[in-house]
Amino acid sequence: MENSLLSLIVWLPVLAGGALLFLDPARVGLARSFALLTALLAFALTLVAVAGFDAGTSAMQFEQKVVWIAAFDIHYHLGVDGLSLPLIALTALTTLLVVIAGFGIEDRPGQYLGAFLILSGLMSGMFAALDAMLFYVFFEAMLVPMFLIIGIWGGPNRIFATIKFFLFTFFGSVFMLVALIWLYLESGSFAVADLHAAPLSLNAQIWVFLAFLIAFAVKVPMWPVHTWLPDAHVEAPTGGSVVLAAVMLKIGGYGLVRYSLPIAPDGAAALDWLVIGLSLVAIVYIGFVALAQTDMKKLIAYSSISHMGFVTLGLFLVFAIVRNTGVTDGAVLGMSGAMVQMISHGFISGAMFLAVGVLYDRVHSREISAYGGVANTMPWFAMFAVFFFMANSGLPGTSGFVGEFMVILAAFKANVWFAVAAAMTLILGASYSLWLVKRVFYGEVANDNVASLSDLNAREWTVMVVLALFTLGLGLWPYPLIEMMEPSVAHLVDHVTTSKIP
Amino acid sequence: MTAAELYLALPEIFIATMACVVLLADLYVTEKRRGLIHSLALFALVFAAILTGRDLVPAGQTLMAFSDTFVRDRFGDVLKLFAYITLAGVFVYAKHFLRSAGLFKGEFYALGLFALLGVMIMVSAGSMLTVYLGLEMLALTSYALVAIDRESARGSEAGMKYFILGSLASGILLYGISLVYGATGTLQLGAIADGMGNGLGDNLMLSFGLAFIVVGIAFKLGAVPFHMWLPDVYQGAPAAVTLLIASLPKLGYLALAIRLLHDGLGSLHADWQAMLSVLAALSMVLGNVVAIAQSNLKRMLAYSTISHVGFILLGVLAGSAAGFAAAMFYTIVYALMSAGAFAVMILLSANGVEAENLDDFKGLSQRSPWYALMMLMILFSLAGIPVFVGFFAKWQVIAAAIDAGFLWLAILAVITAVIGAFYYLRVVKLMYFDAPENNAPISAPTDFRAVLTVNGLAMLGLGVFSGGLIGVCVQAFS
Amino acid sequence: MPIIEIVFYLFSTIATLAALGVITSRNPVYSVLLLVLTFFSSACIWLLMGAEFLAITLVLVYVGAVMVLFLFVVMMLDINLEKLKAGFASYLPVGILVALTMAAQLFILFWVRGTPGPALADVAVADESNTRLLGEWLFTKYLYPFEIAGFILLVAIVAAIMLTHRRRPGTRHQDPAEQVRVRREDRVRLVRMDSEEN
Amino acid sequence: MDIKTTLLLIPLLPLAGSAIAGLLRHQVGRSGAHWITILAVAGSFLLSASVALQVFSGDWQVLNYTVYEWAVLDGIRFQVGFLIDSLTALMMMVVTFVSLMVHIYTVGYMKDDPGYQRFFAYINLFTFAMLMLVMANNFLQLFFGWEAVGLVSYLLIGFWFKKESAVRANLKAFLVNRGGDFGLLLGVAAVLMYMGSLDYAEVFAAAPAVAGQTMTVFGGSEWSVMTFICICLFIGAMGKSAQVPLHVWLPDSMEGPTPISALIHAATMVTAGIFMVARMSPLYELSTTALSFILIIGSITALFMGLVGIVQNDIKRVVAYSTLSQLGYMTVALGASAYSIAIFHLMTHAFFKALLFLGAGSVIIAMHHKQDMREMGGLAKIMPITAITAWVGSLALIGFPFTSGFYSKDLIIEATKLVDRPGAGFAVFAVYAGVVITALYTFRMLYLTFHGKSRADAETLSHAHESPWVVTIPLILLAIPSLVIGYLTVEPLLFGGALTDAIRVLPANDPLPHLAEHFHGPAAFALHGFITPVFGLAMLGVAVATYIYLFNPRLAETLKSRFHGIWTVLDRKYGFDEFYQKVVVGGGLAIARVLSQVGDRTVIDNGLVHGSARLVGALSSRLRTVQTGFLYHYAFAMIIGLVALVFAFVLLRG
Amino acid sequence: MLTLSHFLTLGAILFSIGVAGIFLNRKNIIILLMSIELMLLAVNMNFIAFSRFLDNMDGQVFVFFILTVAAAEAAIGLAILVTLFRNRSTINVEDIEELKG
Repeated sequence: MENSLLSLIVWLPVLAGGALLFLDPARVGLARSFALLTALLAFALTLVAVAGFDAGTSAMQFEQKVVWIAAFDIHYHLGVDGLSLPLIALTALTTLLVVIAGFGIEDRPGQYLGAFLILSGLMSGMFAALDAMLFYVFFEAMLVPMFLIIGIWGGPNRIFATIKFFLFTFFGSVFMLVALIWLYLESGSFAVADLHAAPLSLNAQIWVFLAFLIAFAVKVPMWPVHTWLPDAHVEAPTGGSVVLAAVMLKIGGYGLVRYSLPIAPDGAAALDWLVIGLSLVAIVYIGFVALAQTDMKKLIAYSSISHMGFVTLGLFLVFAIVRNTGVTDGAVLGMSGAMVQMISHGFISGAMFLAVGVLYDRVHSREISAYGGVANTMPWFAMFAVFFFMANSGLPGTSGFVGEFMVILAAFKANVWFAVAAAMTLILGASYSLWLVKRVFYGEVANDNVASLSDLNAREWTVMVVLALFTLGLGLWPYPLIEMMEPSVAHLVDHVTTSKIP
Repeated sequence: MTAAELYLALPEIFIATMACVVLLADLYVTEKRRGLIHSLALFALVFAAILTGRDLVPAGQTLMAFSDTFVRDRFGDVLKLFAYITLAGVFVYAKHFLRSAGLFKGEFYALGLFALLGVMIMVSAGSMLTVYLGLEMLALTSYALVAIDRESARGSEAGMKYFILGSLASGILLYGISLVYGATGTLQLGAIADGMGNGLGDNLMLSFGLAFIVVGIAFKLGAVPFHMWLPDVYQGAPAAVTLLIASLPKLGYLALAIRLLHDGLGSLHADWQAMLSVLAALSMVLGNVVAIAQSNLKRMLAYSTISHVGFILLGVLAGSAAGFAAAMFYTIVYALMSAGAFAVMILLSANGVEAENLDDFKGLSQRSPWYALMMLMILFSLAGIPVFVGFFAKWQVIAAAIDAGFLWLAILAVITAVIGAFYYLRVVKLMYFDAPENNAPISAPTDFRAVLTVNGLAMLGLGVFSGGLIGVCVQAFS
Repeated sequence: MPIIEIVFYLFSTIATLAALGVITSRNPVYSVLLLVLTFFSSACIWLLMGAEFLAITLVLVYVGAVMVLFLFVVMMLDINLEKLKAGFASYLPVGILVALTMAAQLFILFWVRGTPGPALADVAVADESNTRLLGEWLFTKYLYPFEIAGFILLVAIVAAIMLTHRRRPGTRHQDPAEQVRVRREDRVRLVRMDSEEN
Repeated sequence: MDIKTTLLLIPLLPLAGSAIAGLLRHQVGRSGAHWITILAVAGSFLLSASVALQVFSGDWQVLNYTVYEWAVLDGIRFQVGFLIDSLTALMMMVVTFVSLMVHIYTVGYMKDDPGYQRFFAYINLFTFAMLMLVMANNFLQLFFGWEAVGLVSYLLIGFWFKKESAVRANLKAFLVNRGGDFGLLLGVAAVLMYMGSLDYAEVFAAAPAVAGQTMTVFGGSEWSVMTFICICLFIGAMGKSAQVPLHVWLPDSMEGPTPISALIHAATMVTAGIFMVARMSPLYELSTTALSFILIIGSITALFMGLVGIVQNDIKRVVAYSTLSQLGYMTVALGASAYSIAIFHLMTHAFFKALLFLGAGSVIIAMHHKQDMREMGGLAKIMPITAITAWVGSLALIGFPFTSGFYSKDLIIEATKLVDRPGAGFAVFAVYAGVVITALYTFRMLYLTFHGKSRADAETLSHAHESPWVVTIPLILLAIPSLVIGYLTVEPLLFGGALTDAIRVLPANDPLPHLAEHFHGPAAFALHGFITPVFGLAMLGVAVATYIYLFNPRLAETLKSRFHGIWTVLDRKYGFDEFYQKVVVGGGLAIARVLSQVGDRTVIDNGLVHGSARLVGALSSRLRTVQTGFLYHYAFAMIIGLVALVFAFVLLRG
Repeated sequence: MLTLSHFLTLGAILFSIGVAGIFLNRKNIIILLMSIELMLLAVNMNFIAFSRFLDNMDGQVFVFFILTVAAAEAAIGLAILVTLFRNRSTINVEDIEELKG
C-alpha cells in the first residue's frame, strides 16, 4: 500500500514553509512567489487526488502505511475517503487564497506565508491520518503555527487571545489523548480501523465519547466552550481568521465523524440528546448573540459558531431519526448535509473574513460603526460582500443553503421541534448578516475614511471571484460533492447504527 | 576478583582515572590554556562512551561482578551512554559561562567527572551499599559544585541548604536501608528480591524500611513534599552548575529508584506504587501550579522539574517493563530538554551576569531568530506538544499509568500538563511577541552554538523519529 | 538485673540526654562536647554488641578527628553567641509532636506490631575476632565499595580545598605549574662584564 | 426548436441579460444595458407566448421533466425541473408580459439614474427568478425561486441604498419574508417526511394516503399531517403575498423605484403565494381546517387593509394598500376552493394594478418625485393619457362591469357565498364591505390626483407635463388588457376548464359548477352585474368619494376630526408596525444583548473560563508562599511527609 | 533481658532527636551538622544491632563505610559553612533565607 501522493500533499507545504522561515527577510518577492508556487502545487496535487478518487466506494484510498513507532505498533498511515478528501481540498484551496491575500503583509512576510504553509500541511495530514496517534500529533502540532500567527501578526490584544486559544484547545484535546491511550490498551492498536472495530461496553463508550467530545466540541466550537473563538478571530490577522474559520473549525466536525461516532456509536446514541441540545442552543442562542455584536469579525465569528451548530446537529440526527421513525432514512441526508455545511462554511466564512480584511486593510477598524455607505465608494466590493452575506444567511443557489436545507429536512424526521429551532436560522442568520450589510455598506457615506476608500485591487478580485464561484457552484450543483461523500456517509450510518457492545 | 570483573567495570575505572588526571593536569596549565582541561574531559567522555558502547550488554542479560556489588545490564549501559552525552553537552555549555563568570577552574571538570562516576556507580549498583556510596559520591560533588562560586552569597546559601537537607535525606534513606537489612539479613539487592537471607524482621519492618527509602529517593528526585531544596538550589547555583545538577543526576536517581524499588523491593510493589502515586500527583500539581507565579527562569524551570519528576514517577510506579522504559525515555529526554533550556539562558547571560529573569528573553526572536527557534522547540517539548519529543515521553508514562490502573492519575496529569503549558507559552510569548529590551549582540563560541543547535533540533528529530529511542528504552527492559 | 543491662541502660540514658543537650544547648562548644559524650556512650553500647573495632573507630575517628574539626570551625568562625537567639521554632509544640510521632511509629514497629526479637544472650556469635572479619570482608567481598569510598574521600578533599582555600594577596605560596614551566632565562641573567684593562 | 430548449431559454435569456448588464455594466453602457435586457425579456415573452398557445390549444399533455439533478442521496432526488401546464403557461405569460412593459417603462422612468444598468440587471434577474418559481416541478426549485425573488426584491427596494428609509424597508421586507419562508421550509420538510419526495407529481400522488395521518406537535396534541403541511406552506404564502399579519413589508417596499412596485409588488412576486397555494390545491383540498384558516386570513386582509387605503396620502401607498386588499380577495378565493378564480383575479389584477402603479409613476415623474396627493390635483388636463389609463385601471379595480376586474372580483364574491366552512360568514361580509371601500379609496385617489383644482406649487406645475412615450406606451398596452382580458378569458379559463389539468378540487368543494349554472356568457354576466348588490355597493363608494373629494373637500377634514379615533387607528395601520418594531425587533435585540453580555461574556467567559484561570493564578501565588526559604521549614515538610507516608501506607495497610 | 528491640529503640530515639534537631533548631548551622551526625549514629546503631543479632558482618561493614562517608560529608559541610560565613558573616539559620518563593 505505497502511494505517496498524500504524503506529498502533507509534507510539500510543510517543508516549503520551513524553508521560508529562514529565507533572508529582504527577499520579499522571492518569498511570495515561492509560497504562491507551493500553494498552487499543493492545490494541484489535491485536484489530482480528487480526479483519481473513486466515488463508488467507502474504502480508504491513496493509502500509505509505514511503521513509525514499532514498540507501540504505531504507523505512519495516510489515506482518504469521501469524508476527508473534500476537506483536504478545502484546506489546499483556503491556503492558496490566504497566500494570495497574504501578499499585503509587510511584517516578516516570508515567515507569515511559511507559517501558513506549514499549518496547511499539518491540517491536511490531520485529515488524512489513519492512525489515531498520528492524527493526534497533527491535531496538536497545528496549534503551534496558529499560536504564532495570531501572536505575531495579530491585533492589539493578540497575546491574550492566542494564549487563550492555545490553552483552550489544548485543554480539550488532552482528554482525547487519555481516551486514545485507554483505547490502545483495550484494543492493542492505534489504527483507526481497529478502533472502529473494537467492541466496547456501553459505559466505556460513554466515557470515551465524552472525552472525544470535549476535544472536538472545543474545536468546532460548540456552546458553551466557544468563547475562545471570538477572541481568536478578532485578534487574528485576516489570513489567520480565514484558516481558523474555513478549516480549523472543520477539524472538530471531522473528528466527530471519524472518531467519536464510529468508535463509540452506542455512547453517541446514549448522549445524542446532549450534542443535539448544544447544537440547537448554538444555532439559536449564538444567533442572537451575533445580533448584538458591534465588531464585524466578532459577528462573523459568532455566525460561524451558529452555522457549525448545523454540522453537529446533522451528524447526530441519525440516532434520533432511528428512534423516531425506526428506520435510518434521512440519516444520510442529515450527515451529508453536515459535511456539505462544513465545506460551504469554509468558502463563505473565509470569504467574509477576507471581506472584513479588505476593509480593515484600508480603514484599520473592525467596528461596524466605523463604516457606512461603503457601497458608494466600493460598488464591486459591495456586490461581493452582499453576495457572501446573503450566502451566509442561507440563500438558495448558494452553498450556504445546501447544508442547512438538508439538515433541516433531516431534523424534521427526528423531531419537529429540532426542525423548528434549526429553521430559526433563516430569520436570525438573515437578521445579523443583512443588518451588518445595511449598517456597513448602505446609507450615505459615513465618514472621510469611507469616502477615501478605493475599490478592490486585482489581488482581492481574484480571491473574491474564486470564492464566489465555488460558493455559487456548490449551491447550484452540489451533486458531485455529495456523490463523493455518499458511500462513506452511508457506510458510517450503517456502522453507527449497529451496536458495538460485546 | 578476576580480570573479567575489572573489565566489566572498565568505564567506571576509566572515568575515575581521568578525573584524577584532570585534577593533576589542572595544576600544570596556566589560566589561558585551561581549554586543555576542557578538551581532556570531553575526550574522557568520548572514550568512555566507546568503552561502554563497544560491548553493550545484550538486552535481557545481567552480568555481576565484585561479589555481586556491581551489576551491568543493558538498562545501565544505555543510561551511562546518555549520561556521557549529557555531561559532554553540559561541559560545552558550561565552558562559555564559566569563562565569562571567572569560574573556569579545573575542579569543575574534575567534580563533574566524579559526579558522573557517582551516577555510574549508582546505575550499576548490585548492593544497597554500592547504591549508597554512589549516591553519596554524586551528592557530595553536587554540594561542592553548588557552592563553587566562593564569592557568591547565594551560591553558598544554596550549597548549605542543599547539604543539610541532602544529608537529612540520606540519613533517612540509610535508616530505611538499615531496616531492610535487618528485615532481610542481606544487602544484596538480588538476594533481597529473592527473599534469601534469613532476616529478623517481619514484613512490617520491610515496609517501614521501604517508606524511608522512598522518602530518600523522592528527595533526590525532588518530588513533593521533599522538593523544597530544589528551587533554592537551582536559583542559587551558578548557571553552569544548575545546568549540571538539573540534567545529569536525574539519570542516576532514576537508576536509584529502579534498582532499589524494583531490583530490590519488587515484592513490595503494591506498597511503593501507592506511595509514589501520591507523590506523583502532588509533584505534578504543585510543580506546574507554582511555576506560573515565578518570574525567575531558574526557579520556573526548577518547578517545572518538580512537575516532570511527577511524570517520571508515573512511569516508575507502573512497575512494568513498559513503565520503566517510559520513565527512562522521559528522564533521558528531560535531561536533554533542561540542558537545552539552561543553555539558552547561558547564551543570553552576557559577561557573567546571569540572564535568569524571564524578561531577558524579550524579543529574542528579533535578536537571534535561530536560537529563539531552538528555545521554542525546547519549550514546546517541555510543554509536551506533539510532534516534539516531550510529547512522546508524556504519553508513554501516561499510558503506563493507565495500564497500571491509575486512570485518575493520568487525567490529573494531562490537566496539569495544560496548566503547565501556560508558563512555557509565556516564555514563547516573551521571545516572539514582545520587543527586545536590550539589543546587545548574542555571542557564543562555535562549539556552543553547534551543540545548542543539535540539542534544539533533537527535540524535533527525536519526536518525528521517536521510534528509535523508544525502541532502545523498551529493549533495555526486555 | 544482670550487669550487662545496667550498663546498657546507663549508657543509653547518657547518650539520649547528651543528644538532647546537643540540639538544645546555646553554646555550640557545649554541643560539640555533648556530641562527643553521645558518641562515647554509644561506643560503649557497641562494645556490648561485640563490635569492638567500630567502637574504637568511632571514638578515634570521630572524637579524635571529626569532632576536633567541628571544634576548630566553631572556634575559627568567631560567632558572637548573643546574636544567636536561643529560641526554638515558634511551632515548637507541633515540632515536638511530629518528632514524637515518628518515634512512636518506630516504637510501634519494634514493640507493638513487631516482636522484641531474641535476647542478646541467646544469639550465638562466631567466636572470631570481629576486627579480623571486618578486615577480611573489606578487602574481598567489599573491595569495590572500598575503592569507591576512597574516591569519596578524594572528592571531599578536593571539594574542601576548592571551597575554603583562598589566596590572600601577599601570602607566599608555591605554584608548581610555574616551577615546572620555569626557563633558564627567567632565572639567570648573563651579564657581560668587560675585564678591566690594565 | 424543440420544446425543451424553448422552455430552457425562457428563464435563461433574462438571466444572461442580467449577467451582461450587471457585470459588464461599463462595457455595455446605458443604452446597451436596456437594449440587451429588453430584448431578453421580449424574447422570453414571445417564447412563453408560443408555449402558452400550444398549452391552451387544447391537445396538450402536461409536460413534467427534469432539467438536471441537483443531488441524489438517501433515496431522495433533488432536482431542477419544469412542470408545464396551463397554470404555468398562464403565469409565464403574465410575468413576462408585465415584466416587458416594466422594462420599457423603466427606460423613461430611470432616465437620469446613475444606477441605470444595475436596475435593468436586477429586473431581468427578477424575471428569471420568477420564471423559475412558476415553472418549478418540485419544492426545492420552488423554494429557490421563492427566495430568489425575495433577494431581488430586497435589492430593488434598497436600490437607492443611500436613502435610509429604503434600506430600512428592504431589510424589513427580507426579514418579514424570511418569517414566511420559515413556515414554508417546515412545510417542505414535512412534505418530504410524510410523502418521501419533493416532486410535485409524486407528492400529489402520495397525498391522499397521508390525509388520514396525524402527528404530535405541541406536547401531546395530535395534528392532521395535511393541515400541518398546508398551514406551514401557507405561512410562506402569507409572507410573499403580504397577508395579515406578515403584510407590513409591502407598503414600505414602495420606497423602491415605481417600476418595481408595479412589477414585483403588484403584478408578480406578491402573487407567488396565491400561485403556490393554487399549485398545491391537491394538498389543500385535503384539509378543511387549513382552507378556513386561509379564508379568514384572506378576508381580514381584504377588509382591513382596504380601510387603511382610505387614509393614505402617498399615491403609491394607496395603490399598495389596494394591492394588499386585492391579494386578500385572491386569498379568500383560495380559501373558498375557487383556486382558478383566484388565479383569474391574479391575472386581471396583474394588468390593472401594474397599470395603476405605472400611472402613479407617470404622475410622480411629472411631479418631480413628489408622491403626496395633497400636493396634486387637476393633473388630468396636463397629462391626459395618464389620466385616462388611470381611470381604466381604477374602474377595473372597483370591478365596474365589463372591465377585467369585474369578472374576477364578482366571481370571487359569488364563490365565497357558496362556501360553508368556518369563517365563511365573515368572509362574505368582508368581500362585500371590501367593494365599498375599494371604490372609496380608488376614486379618492383619482379625484385628488387628476381632478379638482391643483394644490401643487407653481414651480412644480410649470414643469409638469405628460410623460414620454416610453412611459405612456406601456400604460396603453396595459390598459387594453385591463379592460378586455376578463371579458375574453373568463369563459375558457374558468368554465372551459382550461386550468383543470393543474388545479384539482374535490367535487364537493368546487364552486365553479354552481357558478356555471348562473353563467351565460361574459356579456350576459356583465349586464347582470349592473343589478347586483355588489354594483350598488361599488357605486355607493364612488358616490361618497365623489361627494367628499370632488365637491366638498373640507368635509374630509371635518370627518377626520369627527372620527378622529378611527382615523388614527387607520392612520397607524392598526399599530402593526409599532408592534413589530417594539416587540419583535426591540425584544429580539434585547434578548440578543442579554445573551451576549450576561450569558456569553459574563457567565461563560469571565465566569467559567477566566474564572478557572484566575483560580489557578491565585492558588499559585498562595502556594509559593509555602516556600519560605527557612531550612527548618523545608526539613519539617520532609519529616511530615515521612510520617504521613509511614502512617498512611505502612501502619494503616500493614 | 536485652533484646534486639532495645537497641533499635535506642537508635530510634537518637534518630528522632537528630531529626528534631534539624527542624526545631533556629540557632547556628553547626548544630544542624551535629544533628546529622546524630542521625548517622542512630543508623549505625541499627546496623550494628542487626549485624549482631543476625550474626552477619555486612552490617558492620556498612557502618564502616558510613563512618567514612560521614567524615567526608562533615568535611564538605564545614567547608561550605565556612564559605557561607565568609559571605554572610553569619551562620544563623534564620538569616539564611534569601532564596525563597
